[in-house]
Amino acid sequence: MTQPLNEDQEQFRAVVDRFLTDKSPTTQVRRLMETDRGYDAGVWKQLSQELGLAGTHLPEIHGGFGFGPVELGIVAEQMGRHLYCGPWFSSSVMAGSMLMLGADEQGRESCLPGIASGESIATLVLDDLTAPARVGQHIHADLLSEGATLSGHAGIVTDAHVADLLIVVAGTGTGRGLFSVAPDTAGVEITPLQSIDPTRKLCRVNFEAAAAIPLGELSEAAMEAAWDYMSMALAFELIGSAQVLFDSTIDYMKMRVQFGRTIASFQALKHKSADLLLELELAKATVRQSAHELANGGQEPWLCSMAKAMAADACMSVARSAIQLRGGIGFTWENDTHLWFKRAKSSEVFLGSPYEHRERVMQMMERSVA
Amino acid sequence: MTQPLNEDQEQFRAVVDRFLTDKSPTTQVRRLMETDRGYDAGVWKQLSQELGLAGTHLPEIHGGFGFGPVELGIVAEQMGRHLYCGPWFSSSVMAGSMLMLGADEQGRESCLPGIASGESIATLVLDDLTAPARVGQHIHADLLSEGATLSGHAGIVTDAHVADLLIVVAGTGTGRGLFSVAPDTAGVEITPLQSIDPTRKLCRVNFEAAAAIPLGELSEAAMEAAWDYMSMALAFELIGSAQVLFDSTIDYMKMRVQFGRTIASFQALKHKSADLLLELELAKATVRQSAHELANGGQEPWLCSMAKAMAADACMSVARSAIQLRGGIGFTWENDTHLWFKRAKSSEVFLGSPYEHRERVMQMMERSVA
Amino acid sequence: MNGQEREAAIIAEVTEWISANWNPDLSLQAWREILVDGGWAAPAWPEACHGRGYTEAEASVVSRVFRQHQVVGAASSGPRGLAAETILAHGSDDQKKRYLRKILTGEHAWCQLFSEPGSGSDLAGSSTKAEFIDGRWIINGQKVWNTSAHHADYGILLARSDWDLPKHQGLTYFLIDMHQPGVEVRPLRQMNGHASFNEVFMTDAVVAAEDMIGGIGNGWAVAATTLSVERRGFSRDRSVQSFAGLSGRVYDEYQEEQRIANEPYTWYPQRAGRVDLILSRARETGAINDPHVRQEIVRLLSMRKGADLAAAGAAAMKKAGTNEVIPAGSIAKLAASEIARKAAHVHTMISGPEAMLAGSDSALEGTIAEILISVPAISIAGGTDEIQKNIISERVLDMPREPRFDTGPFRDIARNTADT
Amino acid sequence: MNGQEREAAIIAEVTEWISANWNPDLSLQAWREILVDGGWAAPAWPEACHGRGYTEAEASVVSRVFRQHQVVGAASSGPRGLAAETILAHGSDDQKKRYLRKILTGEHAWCQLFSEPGSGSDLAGSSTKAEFIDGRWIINGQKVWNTSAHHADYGILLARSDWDLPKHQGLTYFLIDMHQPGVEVRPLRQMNGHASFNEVFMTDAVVAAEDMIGGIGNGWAVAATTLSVERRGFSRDRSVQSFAGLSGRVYDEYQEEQRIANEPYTWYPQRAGRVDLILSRARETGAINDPHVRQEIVRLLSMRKGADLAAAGAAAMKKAGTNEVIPAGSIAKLAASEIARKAAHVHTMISGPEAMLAGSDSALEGTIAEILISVPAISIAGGTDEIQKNIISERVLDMPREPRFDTGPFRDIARNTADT
Repeated sequence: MTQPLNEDQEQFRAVVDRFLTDKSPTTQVRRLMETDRGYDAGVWKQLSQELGLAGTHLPEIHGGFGFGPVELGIVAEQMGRHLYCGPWFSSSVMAGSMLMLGADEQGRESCLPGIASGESIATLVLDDLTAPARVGQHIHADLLSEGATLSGHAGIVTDAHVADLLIVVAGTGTGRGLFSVAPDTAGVEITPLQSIDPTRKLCRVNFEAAAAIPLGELSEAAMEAAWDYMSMALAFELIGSAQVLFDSTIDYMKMRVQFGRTIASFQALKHKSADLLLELELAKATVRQSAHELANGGQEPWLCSMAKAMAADACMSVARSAIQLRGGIGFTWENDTHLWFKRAKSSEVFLGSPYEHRERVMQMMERSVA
Repeated sequence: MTQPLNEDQEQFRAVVDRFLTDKSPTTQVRRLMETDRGYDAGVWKQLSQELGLAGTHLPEIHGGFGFGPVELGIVAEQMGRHLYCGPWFSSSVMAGSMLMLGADEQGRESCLPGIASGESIATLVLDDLTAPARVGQHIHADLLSEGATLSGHAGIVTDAHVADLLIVVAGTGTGRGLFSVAPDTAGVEITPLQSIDPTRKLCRVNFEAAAAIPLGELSEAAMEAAWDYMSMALAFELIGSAQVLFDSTIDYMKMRVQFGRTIASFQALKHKSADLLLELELAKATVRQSAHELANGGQEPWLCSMAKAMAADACMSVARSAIQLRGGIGFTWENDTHLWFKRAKSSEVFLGSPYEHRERVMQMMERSVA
Repeated sequence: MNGQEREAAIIAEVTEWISANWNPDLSLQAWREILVDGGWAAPAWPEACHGRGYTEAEASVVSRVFRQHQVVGAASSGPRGLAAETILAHGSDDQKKRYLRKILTGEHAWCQLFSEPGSGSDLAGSSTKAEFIDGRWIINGQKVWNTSAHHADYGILLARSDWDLPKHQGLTYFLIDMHQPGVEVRPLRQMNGHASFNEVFMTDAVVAAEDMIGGIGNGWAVAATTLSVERRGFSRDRSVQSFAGLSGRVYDEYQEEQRIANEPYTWYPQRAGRVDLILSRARETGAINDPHVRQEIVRLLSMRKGADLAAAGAAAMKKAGTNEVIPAGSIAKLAASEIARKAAHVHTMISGPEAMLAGSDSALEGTIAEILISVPAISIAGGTDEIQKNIISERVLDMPREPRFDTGPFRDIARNTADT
Repeated sequence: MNGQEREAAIIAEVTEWISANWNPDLSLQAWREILVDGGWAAPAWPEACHGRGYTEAEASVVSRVFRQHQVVGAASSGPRGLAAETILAHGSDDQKKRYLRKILTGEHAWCQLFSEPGSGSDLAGSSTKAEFIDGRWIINGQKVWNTSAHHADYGILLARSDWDLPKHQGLTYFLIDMHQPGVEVRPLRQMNGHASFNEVFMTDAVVAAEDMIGGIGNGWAVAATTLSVERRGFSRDRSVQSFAGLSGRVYDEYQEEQRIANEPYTWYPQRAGRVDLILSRARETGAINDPHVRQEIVRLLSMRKGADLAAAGAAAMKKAGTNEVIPAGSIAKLAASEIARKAAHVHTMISGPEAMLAGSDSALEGTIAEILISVPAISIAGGTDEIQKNIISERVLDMPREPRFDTGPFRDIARNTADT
């Protein structure tokens, strides 16, 4: 059963909300999304060092806060709410979770403290963004007596252009391994790409016999667990975005007058709003529960995938309606709605489309019966 | 481009409509659906002998009218409109089309005249009702020096309990063949089944080395063509049903008062009605065009399957709303809405669900490119 | 006494009383007379009305002890609970005295006479006539959707006593004796073949002056109590203790009472779509291997899971004392409609042509067929989806109410002429 | 003369005229002066207004001959056609004389100044002020969604001349000179990065008394003409002859004219969802082998096919003289919205993570990305889906109109205060 936040968690949420309200208003989002780097180093420093958000869920022994998925979700929800521009998701959620769950002791010790403190910005290089089982087919590792070299490419990697550290999943012939690579290593090529959502920067990453440090073999279980963490956090981002869009749209309808009455008084729009509320509430409940499931290792391991699929669908429904119900103004650049719409559209397919995640749910359900 | 009906066709439509308005009011439908046989022999005689509807699309040399798919569609649409209870679809559309398209000369000559005149009631025994490619795997024919024997079963056969003639598709080891069997032959067992739609009677048919007359090998092309004919006619039935439900629902809403105003004045119901109209109009246009496609052998052979899928979806949408928009009264036995709802539900999966037909469309499109 | 001590005291007292009084070989009626006399039939009711003035929490402790000892409780099935709570809230001392005890003992069954053919979503549009003539009320009109009316001894009735006042002000609430010549109950068959409801025709039916409740013209306020009790019931667990396999006259008679009470509801699981059967059916037919069907199944299971979690979340929030802004009932009801519709669609897809069959010739002995022709009810009964969406948009989202066309004297308001 | 003879006569006459006059080496302007003088620029217009009073059918014969001989016709791009038809229907002789010729020759470009930030769906709610002071109209207010306003010489303007009359009665229609200090045109960027529209700010802008059209307070009737011309245009083919590869000054200048005119519309194919690309994209990515994607593709193609056939059917019915009860435009527009949304969904599914990319880094040089962020426009521009559903339910299905809250003096009607 979904728990309401306890007092500490509520306070934590409020702190993050206040911080981002202050540091990530849409004026700032609009400024940063037009830049190449895409984030503000000062805000990143405050966020990671003053608030410790880069290490929310990372182990205390590696410099993190040692919080669990619930608190990670709290942060992610606010990130989606305020459309934070910066490497938080890439570094803390993706690279951080993968290291925490998949790296060997030495790998965790060498990489996580920097990530947790925010001093080192990392990103996770996955050569497939659709499903965990497909990762590791386009980047291959040659293991040497000491170290390894990586060859291959990843078509879409978030924030690689500002990363101090690339965490890479690569095929090893016998399985998959986790590796770290410094971006300035010979044989590493990072090419910024244009993205549909300018608040999340994307790159292509090529390796040509690039020297890498092995961080251990990556078990299927660890890969799946990391995918759950990332999916869950992305689902929280999505419901954060969806909620702010939903609320602002209802507010707009109550203010906007046509034909001598507020458009909120038109029954067709009232019913549409009720439909959206329903879809959003069901998604929110599932997303919140997925964090508890992940924290407690419950009976429904598929909840993270279910949550990502529902959150993406709900957020896209709300985003589409947020434009439609505003009419022409909602389609303008000047209006902020499109910022969230684009984040939603991009997040819909990032780390597995709803379709991929539903298929994953089914597979997990079948395994649990077998 | 869809043609409006010409004067002759319009007149034909009006004749059929008048006849069924007179002979198949819902009082009659309700009476017949409670009987075991399920139809009125006198009306069947008039329908087939006075109006010639049992042979609308069957060749003149075999006693039919020699009309094409467009006129067949006109009849079928009225059948769906008036929920005609009787073996018309089984005998004329299913057995008739299959014989016309798939039987050898002798088979056509021996079977079609009786079907076209309505003196002989036939039905088509298919051992699979999902897709033409799957038919013929559960009934097997052993070809003898003279004649053949059939063994196996068909789980659902319409109107077999009142048939004078069973037309059967059976596997022959090397392919498929068409056969005729008299229902009283030794080794034939016909078991009436309860159906969700009591206006369309269903049976199970078992063969145990039952003597059969071979009517020729059945080519894949003939099987596919017959499926197109049947699907198209069923699609016309469905839009006939959908239209009568749609119109009666709009009328009801204009009359029904709640909160001091007709419920037709509530914007949410107006918009819902517009949505339904759109879905229905698109389905109708496609169904009508599918008859022309079938008549003229055009460039879009998939239109019959597209039409069946769209008509079934549209009819179910309208039927669901026809109940919902009437409120409680729409769920009562006394109200006629459920009669069409059940026909729609049954027709949705009869001769291929929308899902099967969409897959068939895709396969046909792929073949047309290759 | 703190909470724990209080609970222990209650447990001790009720346990002692049970061991002194419980006898499964009595008749059900006789046992319940003892139960009422002992004050344990409805501990949350006031002491003046057979109760003990317990809080809901305290009363639930009593229920728990009863269950532990497998002791049969007061009669509670059907609309009698609605009648009891309404009488408790609005009834005169005389009415409480005359009706409440026999509700608890099960001697009297009740039915609810609110909906009319001409006023469904718009309950306050009732046009059943109540005229005060020669010191008694004469009732004329027709009611509909009256579950268990054919078993009922009394009905709670909403009727119009004044046609010149505005709609909500001209209604009066009555307790009506169902066993009289002016009241005719006819079963109303549904499209799925069941007849869970009745129509009730009242022709010069009589209600004594002392059976009006809440005052003339105050019917809508009284009905609001009944409706809120009904709504609370929607989210409650319908399951009652079956005492299956236990012997004793009380148990036997209780089970017969339950059987009759549950008769109208046998198809209710089907109208909700039977999501519980989806996976096993898909395995059975092999449809589970189809990638498209898999998508549809997970969509359905996701909605179901989300709705369960949202309901549990709302309950937890309420418990935690957070201000509840969501009318959980309306959202749960709307979700239930969508889930049921989706489930019917997925069941159809899974069954294929077999979905044409019904009854014993079809899958699961007709259960699947019954789903397909019962699901349309869920989005209508107990308030249509459209009404729920009005409630959600107006009460949760605070969007403007619909403009009103039914102000002024009821006589002048547009309404249904025939039984449209 | 029967129809065929009449057609042959027209063909002969126009062919002869072309061979005597057509010269691709003239300037575009010079050629069109000849064209107008010859009476062939707009043969369907009245003889008094540069035309020949031809029927639409006759005029289309002329067009055909022009196309056959690859002769450039009168200027027709952008909103100038709306202006011309409106002036023809409501203008004074003087207005026709001053404006129509230069519309045909292309010397003057026009724009439409109807929508306002505060009145979008509700065009008649215009609150741009028109005051008659010292013999001229002084205009103050803001317009929006003004395609090509930055190239326009004149605008057709709807403004409020009387605030004490009911909404539709206080409007007046004007022809306004865009080249004056009181008119400021600002490009309005859309979420897809294009700037197809403008905002137009009028601050004490001046309209001469003789540039009011249709009379004071008659603006809504005049605007209705403009809107019906616009609606007819929606179902018309946008494609114009390109004369690509032909040499000659007229051709060169014509192509430049077209380039500028089409600039705002480059993304229009994308906002419609590009159903034409679906199958090839699905083959490219291999998604076509996925059973679930196949279903979604066929659903989409079915909607597209149904909409095309329904439109063709409506046209055929009209031609056959059947009473057309269906406002084919509204249904086609609503279908277009659903198709575009569905197409965006299917394109997303086909592209997978690649849908995160844009511009030259993405599929088809950014076309797919442009679809995804342009589709939201189609269900808004030219009348929202919601407005179309009102039209369909009220005009086709004859359901009651919405209750009105905007009667009485305009001054007293609730309206948007800021630019909400």
